Amino acid sequence: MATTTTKRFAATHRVAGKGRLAGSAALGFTFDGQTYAGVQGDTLASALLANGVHLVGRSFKYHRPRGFLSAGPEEPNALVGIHRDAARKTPNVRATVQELYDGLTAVSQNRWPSLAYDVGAVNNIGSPMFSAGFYYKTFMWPKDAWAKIYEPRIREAAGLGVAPERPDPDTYAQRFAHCDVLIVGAGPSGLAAALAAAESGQRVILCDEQPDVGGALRYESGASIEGQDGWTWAQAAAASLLARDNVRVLTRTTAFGYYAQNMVGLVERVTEHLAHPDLTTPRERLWQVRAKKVILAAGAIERHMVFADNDRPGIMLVSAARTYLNHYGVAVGRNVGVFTANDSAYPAAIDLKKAGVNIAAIVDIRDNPSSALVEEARSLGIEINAGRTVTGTDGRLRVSSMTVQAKSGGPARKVPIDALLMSSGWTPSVHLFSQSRGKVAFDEPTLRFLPGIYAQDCISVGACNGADSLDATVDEGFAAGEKAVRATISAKPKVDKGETWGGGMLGASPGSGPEQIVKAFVDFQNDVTAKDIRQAVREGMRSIEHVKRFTTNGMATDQGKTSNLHGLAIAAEVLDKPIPAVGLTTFRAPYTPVTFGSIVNHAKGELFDPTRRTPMHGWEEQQGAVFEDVGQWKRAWYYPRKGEDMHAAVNRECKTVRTSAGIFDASTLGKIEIVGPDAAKFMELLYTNPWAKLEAGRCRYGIMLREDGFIYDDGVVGRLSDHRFHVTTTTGGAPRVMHHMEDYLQTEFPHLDVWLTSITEQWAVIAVQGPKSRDILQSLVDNIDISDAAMPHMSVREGTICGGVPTRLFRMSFTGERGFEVNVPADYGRAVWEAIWEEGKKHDVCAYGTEAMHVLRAEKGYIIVGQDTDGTVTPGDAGLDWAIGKKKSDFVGIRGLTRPDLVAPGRRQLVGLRTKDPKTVLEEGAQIVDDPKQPIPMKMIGFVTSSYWSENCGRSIAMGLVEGGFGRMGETLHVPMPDGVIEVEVCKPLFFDEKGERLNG
Amino acid sequence: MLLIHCPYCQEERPELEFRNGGEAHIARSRDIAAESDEAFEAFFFIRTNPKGLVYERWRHIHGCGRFFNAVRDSVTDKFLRVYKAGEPKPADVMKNLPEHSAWENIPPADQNVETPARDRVSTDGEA
Amino acid sequence: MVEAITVKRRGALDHRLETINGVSLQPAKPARRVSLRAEPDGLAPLSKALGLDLPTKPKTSALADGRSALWLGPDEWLVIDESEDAEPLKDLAEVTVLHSAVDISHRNVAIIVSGSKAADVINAGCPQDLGLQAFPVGACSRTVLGKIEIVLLRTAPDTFRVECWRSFADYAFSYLSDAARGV
Amino acid sequence: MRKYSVFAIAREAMRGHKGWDQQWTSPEPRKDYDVIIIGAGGHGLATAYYLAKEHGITNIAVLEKGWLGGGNTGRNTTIIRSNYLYDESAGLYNHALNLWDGLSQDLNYNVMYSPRGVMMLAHNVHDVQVLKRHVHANRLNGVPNDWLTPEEAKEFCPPLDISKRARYPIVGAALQRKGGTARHDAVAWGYARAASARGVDIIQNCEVTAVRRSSNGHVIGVDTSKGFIGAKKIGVVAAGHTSVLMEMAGVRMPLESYPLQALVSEPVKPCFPCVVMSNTVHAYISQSDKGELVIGAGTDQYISYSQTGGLHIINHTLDAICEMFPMFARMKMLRSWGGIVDVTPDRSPILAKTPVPGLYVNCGWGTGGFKATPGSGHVFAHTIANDNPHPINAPFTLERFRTGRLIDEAAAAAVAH
Repeated sequence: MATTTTKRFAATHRVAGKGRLAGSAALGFTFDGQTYAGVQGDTLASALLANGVHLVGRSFKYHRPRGFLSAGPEEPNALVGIHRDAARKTPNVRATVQELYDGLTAVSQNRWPSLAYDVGAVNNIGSPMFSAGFYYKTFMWPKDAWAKIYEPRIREAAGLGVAPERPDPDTYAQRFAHCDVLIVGAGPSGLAAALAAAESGQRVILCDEQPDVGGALRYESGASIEGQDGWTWAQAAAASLLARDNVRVLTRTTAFGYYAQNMVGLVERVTEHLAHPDLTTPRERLWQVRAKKVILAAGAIERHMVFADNDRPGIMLVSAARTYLNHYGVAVGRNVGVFTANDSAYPAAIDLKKAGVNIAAIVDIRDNPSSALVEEARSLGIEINAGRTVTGTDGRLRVSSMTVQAKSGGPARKVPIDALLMSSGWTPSVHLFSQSRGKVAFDEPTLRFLPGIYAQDCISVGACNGADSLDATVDEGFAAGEKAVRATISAKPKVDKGETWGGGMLGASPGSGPEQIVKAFVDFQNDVTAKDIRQAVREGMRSIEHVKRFTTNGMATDQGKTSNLHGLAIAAEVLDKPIPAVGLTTFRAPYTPVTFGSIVNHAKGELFDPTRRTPMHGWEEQQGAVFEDVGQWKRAWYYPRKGEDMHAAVNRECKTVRTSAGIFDASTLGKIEIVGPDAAKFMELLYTNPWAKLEAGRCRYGIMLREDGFIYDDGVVGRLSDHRFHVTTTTGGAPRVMHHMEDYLQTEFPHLDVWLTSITEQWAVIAVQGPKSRDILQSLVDNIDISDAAMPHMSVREGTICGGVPTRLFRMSFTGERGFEVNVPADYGRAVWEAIWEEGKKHDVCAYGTEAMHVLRAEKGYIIVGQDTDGTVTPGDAGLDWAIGKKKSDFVGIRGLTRPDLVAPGRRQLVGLRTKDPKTVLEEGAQIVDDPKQPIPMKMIGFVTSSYWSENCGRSIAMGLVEGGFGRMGETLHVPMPDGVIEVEVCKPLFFDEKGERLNG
Repeated sequence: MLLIHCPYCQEERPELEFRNGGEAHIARSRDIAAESDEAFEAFFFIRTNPKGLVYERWRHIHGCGRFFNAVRDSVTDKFLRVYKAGEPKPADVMKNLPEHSAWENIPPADQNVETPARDRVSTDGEA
Repeated sequence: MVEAITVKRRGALDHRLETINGVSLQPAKPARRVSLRAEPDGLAPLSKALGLDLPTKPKTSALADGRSALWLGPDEWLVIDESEDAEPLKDLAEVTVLHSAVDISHRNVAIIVSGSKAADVINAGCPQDLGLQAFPVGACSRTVLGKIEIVLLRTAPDTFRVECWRSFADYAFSYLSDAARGV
Repeated sequence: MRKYSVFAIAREAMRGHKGWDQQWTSPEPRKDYDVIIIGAGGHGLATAYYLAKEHGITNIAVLEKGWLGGGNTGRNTTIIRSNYLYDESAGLYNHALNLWDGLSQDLNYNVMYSPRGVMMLAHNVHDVQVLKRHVHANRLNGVPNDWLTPEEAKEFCPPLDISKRARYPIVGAALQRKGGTARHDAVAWGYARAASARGVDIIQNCEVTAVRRSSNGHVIGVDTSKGFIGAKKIGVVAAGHTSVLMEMAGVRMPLESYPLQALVSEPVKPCFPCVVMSNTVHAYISQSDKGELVIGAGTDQYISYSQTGGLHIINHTLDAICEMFPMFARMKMLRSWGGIVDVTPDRSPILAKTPVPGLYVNCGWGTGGFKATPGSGHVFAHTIANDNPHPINAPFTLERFRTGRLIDEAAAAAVAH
């Protein structure tokens, strides 16, 4: 990279009296470390050109020197990196779109060591080897060489800019918007449409990717509307629209995607043009606009001429040169050549000539171009070479001459130039129309695809609809605006004078045909030449999609805005088929590349995904709890004390629960209140268990299946009254269980009088488990008798606690100890928890986390759905057959359970596993085999679902799913690990208090 | 993002508020325990998956919470009809379509903009 | 009785309050809330008990001295009452017509969003049309905000009540403040 | 078939690459064939290739309604791996993986199989249990799949953020080093060229409109946009359109077709060395040879044949990508597109005979079919040639949905395919 100098270049190519930036503030910026001067209102491109700089990039494959092709978003060549600071580096920015700000720092890409001397350019010399798809034909020997040798080098050479390496500090925003009429493009037709639609008072949104409205009026010097020059009229029109509160005008806003039912995605660049953006202001804003009607006024894009060496810096589109002159006041050269196939080159030549630029010659492939413009050019003394073509150019880092020849060949003449303008005609921008699933149609006489059959409520107007003259453009736009709001508005803008053009050519120009072996570029960025496309066809590529993929034509960052039709025409020529028969490649979103950040917008950092915390979370944090993620919830995992690691903390917690008591935050469990006269009937259908006979005030462990018979969820259910159940679900299962229940209630059992309400977050749940649990709660409950006699295991009572806090008190246990679960309204959760904690301290209780909870339940063989079951396990497999109501004739899953494979022998069944060495703790997920000596692949007969060190048992304990496990009690099986085989003995999944006496102990 | 007319809320709402519920009109047998393996397979696994008119269930899960049915063209994703759960499968959905929605194809002529006079060779944009 | 309770009540959004770009975000007072479910034909006695006419038109709400009833679905209403001694659940207790009334006072948390750009702020994450025509004062709907479900009620042209479940309140508040910074 | 090599290229360079043969011919269909394959995607072309190469059946037509390789083959994110949980799946995908290794040489076409490693991230205790279950099962199945600590994971993939900043911090990862990517178009073209060279007719723009059967029910051919074409056997390999074609033969399928989207960024210099997948934050990403970040998005929730999807799906995916790799937030989405994936109830494919004599079906690959291309074609060719499945695809029957003998990777593992 060139070293930084502070020398300021003079803006050598600004033309006094031209453009609209006269008197704007001067700005300084650097490109590859070199300091330059520009003015407010410049793009990076216009500012560099004002300094006479054309060389700005290197091509993708051959690393050929490249300059500016365009003055807009279709730019394939002039891609640079913009560096605001170490973290704000943006690769692949189009210099023709990037607005200049003071201190802007730009660097060129894809070159080493420098833009002027790029080692990669050897590819250019070797280019005959690097023909289309060459990499499919080689790099195959020896076998591993591709991945080890060739691919890394190809990757190094490929790519353009450098990806940022630090997190993006900028913020982005989003807005869902609705309107009656969305107008895409604020050129003459879009503005006319907006003026008409706005009159009605309906909601109108007008967007344009440029900083100002006006579209082609930016460079059309000939236009005059309502007695003002076109540009001035456009700004006035915008002002009048902005004054209305029913109209929103969004500039610097690109409509990038047209989605279903008139949903259009826009991205607004809010601060990219500012030198010192306020960091709280979003960099970009994504708009998702739902419009009743869409008016597409997207304009047209000029095509280049396809001829030998048409890619040298200084060779650009006619409309670009004209924009630089008429808008930015910059002459792209001092001695300019022109190569055209249509009229639109002439006004450019005329404008430049009048601005004092010498026009070396106009080369027009048409035999006798004749129009007022042609005559005017002649009268200005511009040399016109009709019926001729350009067969080549010279100049290493800047074009220095063009070679002119008769189309039929013959003597060639080298014309010295320092810039070359070209135009082969205009391509209507049907991108969004096509994205809307509209079908384009080929218009033979004008060689272009135009909107054909519409799929959504939208309409194309102006140049993107094939209108060639300014008045036709304004007429279409205005009429569409009127129709969109179903009104007739009188004040249609009057076009006094405007330019008209059409026609042109597609494909390679004479002199670059199949017989010549030259580099006539079709796709500049991807270095696709006319001969690459011919070769693709010769190799059997018949579909344009094949040609595109084989040559990569149109797959660069400009997505083929200037190259697609040329490529199509060349393919059609070789195939000798009409263009529409070869097809048109699909237009896909986005129209121009869209920043990931703006699509993500608010969903970063803490807003990436909600973090759900229980009412007791703060207390748990203060106690130094370590948390684990369970779905979106943060759950206290364990509470390490000074010097304790996880292992020690969990051992202590487990011990404490069984010796005195522990308290546990169970608030995340899902809870559903089921109310109505048919509540019990509904429960009978949704759970395998019988419910009809469950008395009010009692609880039961319930299992829910999917229709296929596999376990879906489980939980303890309390019956509060005949018509009211309090159902609990797993933490992760809560939402889907609710949906599953609603589904059956609404669509299969609508006759039942019952309603479901989620109460998960209404109640904070404090589990108090252990021999001392009753003593602790005794003094806190206000009006509930919790003696064993009055409130046996698996019962529920409603009352108050801690002086009036309503509670639903469950007597239940997930530890095998005497236990309670105190439900209180969430806002009181923390206070009641603290009260229980204070009382508990008298009994040396501890708070325990989810890990200890897991160990304690495993000691008792209680399953965790999702850990000991995995969506392929039936109640029978899990040893829960007892929970299926044998007399029931229907419940969800009853039929799935009897399918052949679910009743076949050899199913995996949940058993306990004791390691031969009690100190060895198995790894969860470890696989179980019968014969550890068998060769790989081994026959696996099961795996470990749960495994822990149990301090209470003084040994490791585990559960696993094992083929025919119930029949293997006492058998020795093997768990082959990388570092040796572990012997395990199959046992009942019950390791502590086998008789279950402690529930009342 | 689709725009879906909820027959209970009686207006079009964004797809983000809805959850698709799969094929509609697959009734669960009143005596499911007695179904044959084949019948159960047909009920639980086999789906029409048509390229064309799809009869499907939606739930306005983040709206009114109701399940309802819709007829949609799976090629264009256009909704042709929505109706409440329990209502019979509409006989001829092509008749009396919902009044003009954002999906409607409005020929340019009706929008009082002339299609350029030249006759155009229609080509599928999705080549 | 609320008064009887001695232990401290803690809200999910205690101490959060922001005004950004003229939009103020503040937690609503604790309220009594009931999820009321009933068949449309049995509404009269329920309306009588609640002292307001339960709305039957989608997306509408009814308001009578500090108590509002929001239509959430054809058989579902959200009753909200912020007055100290209100006991909507008790008011419904005696009604015999088929219905389900469930206390969700603590399940939901509300954020009041007000200011001239309030609708824009909510539209940063809510895909519904919040124009005054489509969503007038008194309009209400269950919908989404970013990645969570909310219930939205427009209480004035420039003021919305955003209800969400307790554990989502943090997210909702942060989302709205981030959105407010972005308008 | 003229051999491809660097020497061939050099020779052609001398004469402007005008001497290359057609990679495949585009003939008009003959009256009848021994075997018709419906669908000229990777799986269909591979089936034809192996029928010709290993079973001596060359009188084959591959019918394609569009252009070959234009379906999911040309629309997927080209991830290759075989670290599946169940023996059946591991067997099938590992068979494919072994064929990927050496496929370029076999086809004399550089499919750019690049074993750069496929890393699956664990973000919580449940992920660890699930991925370890995979790692252990893979090891005993002879499928190397290593368990990595967060530090080891970051060493292998430097862009990973293993700090606690993340909403779902990385707590470990499973890495299949032989997993990686390949060039999707090259796979379709390589098989097409090799099959064509062995006499297979690839007939594009030929849509099947009906499947004809004799009085005894056996297939006899198909009606197409190019007329009737006779066949003794028919293999349906039509991904998203399988239900439609099978309906023509009177077979109702346990399939649903969903739009699946993917996207690429603008090309940048090498910055991402492997494939990373995260089931918990729903994202997978790699970088192509061209320099584009290749990102797989999710499916829409409804059945559709539109090959387009909603912006909110892309939105959800990029949330996850930028959460895991916040430095990519300034990158730009260059192109997004949709495909149609056919999904079975157990997310595993169907590679089997059907109730209709002479009719065979290869479908249900959901979002993960590309990786299986060579193995799928290889065993499906065996199934058609012998009217009997290869041991490797024997479990992937249609009947399993009746018996309940599912191969439910999704339920068992909750790992994205």
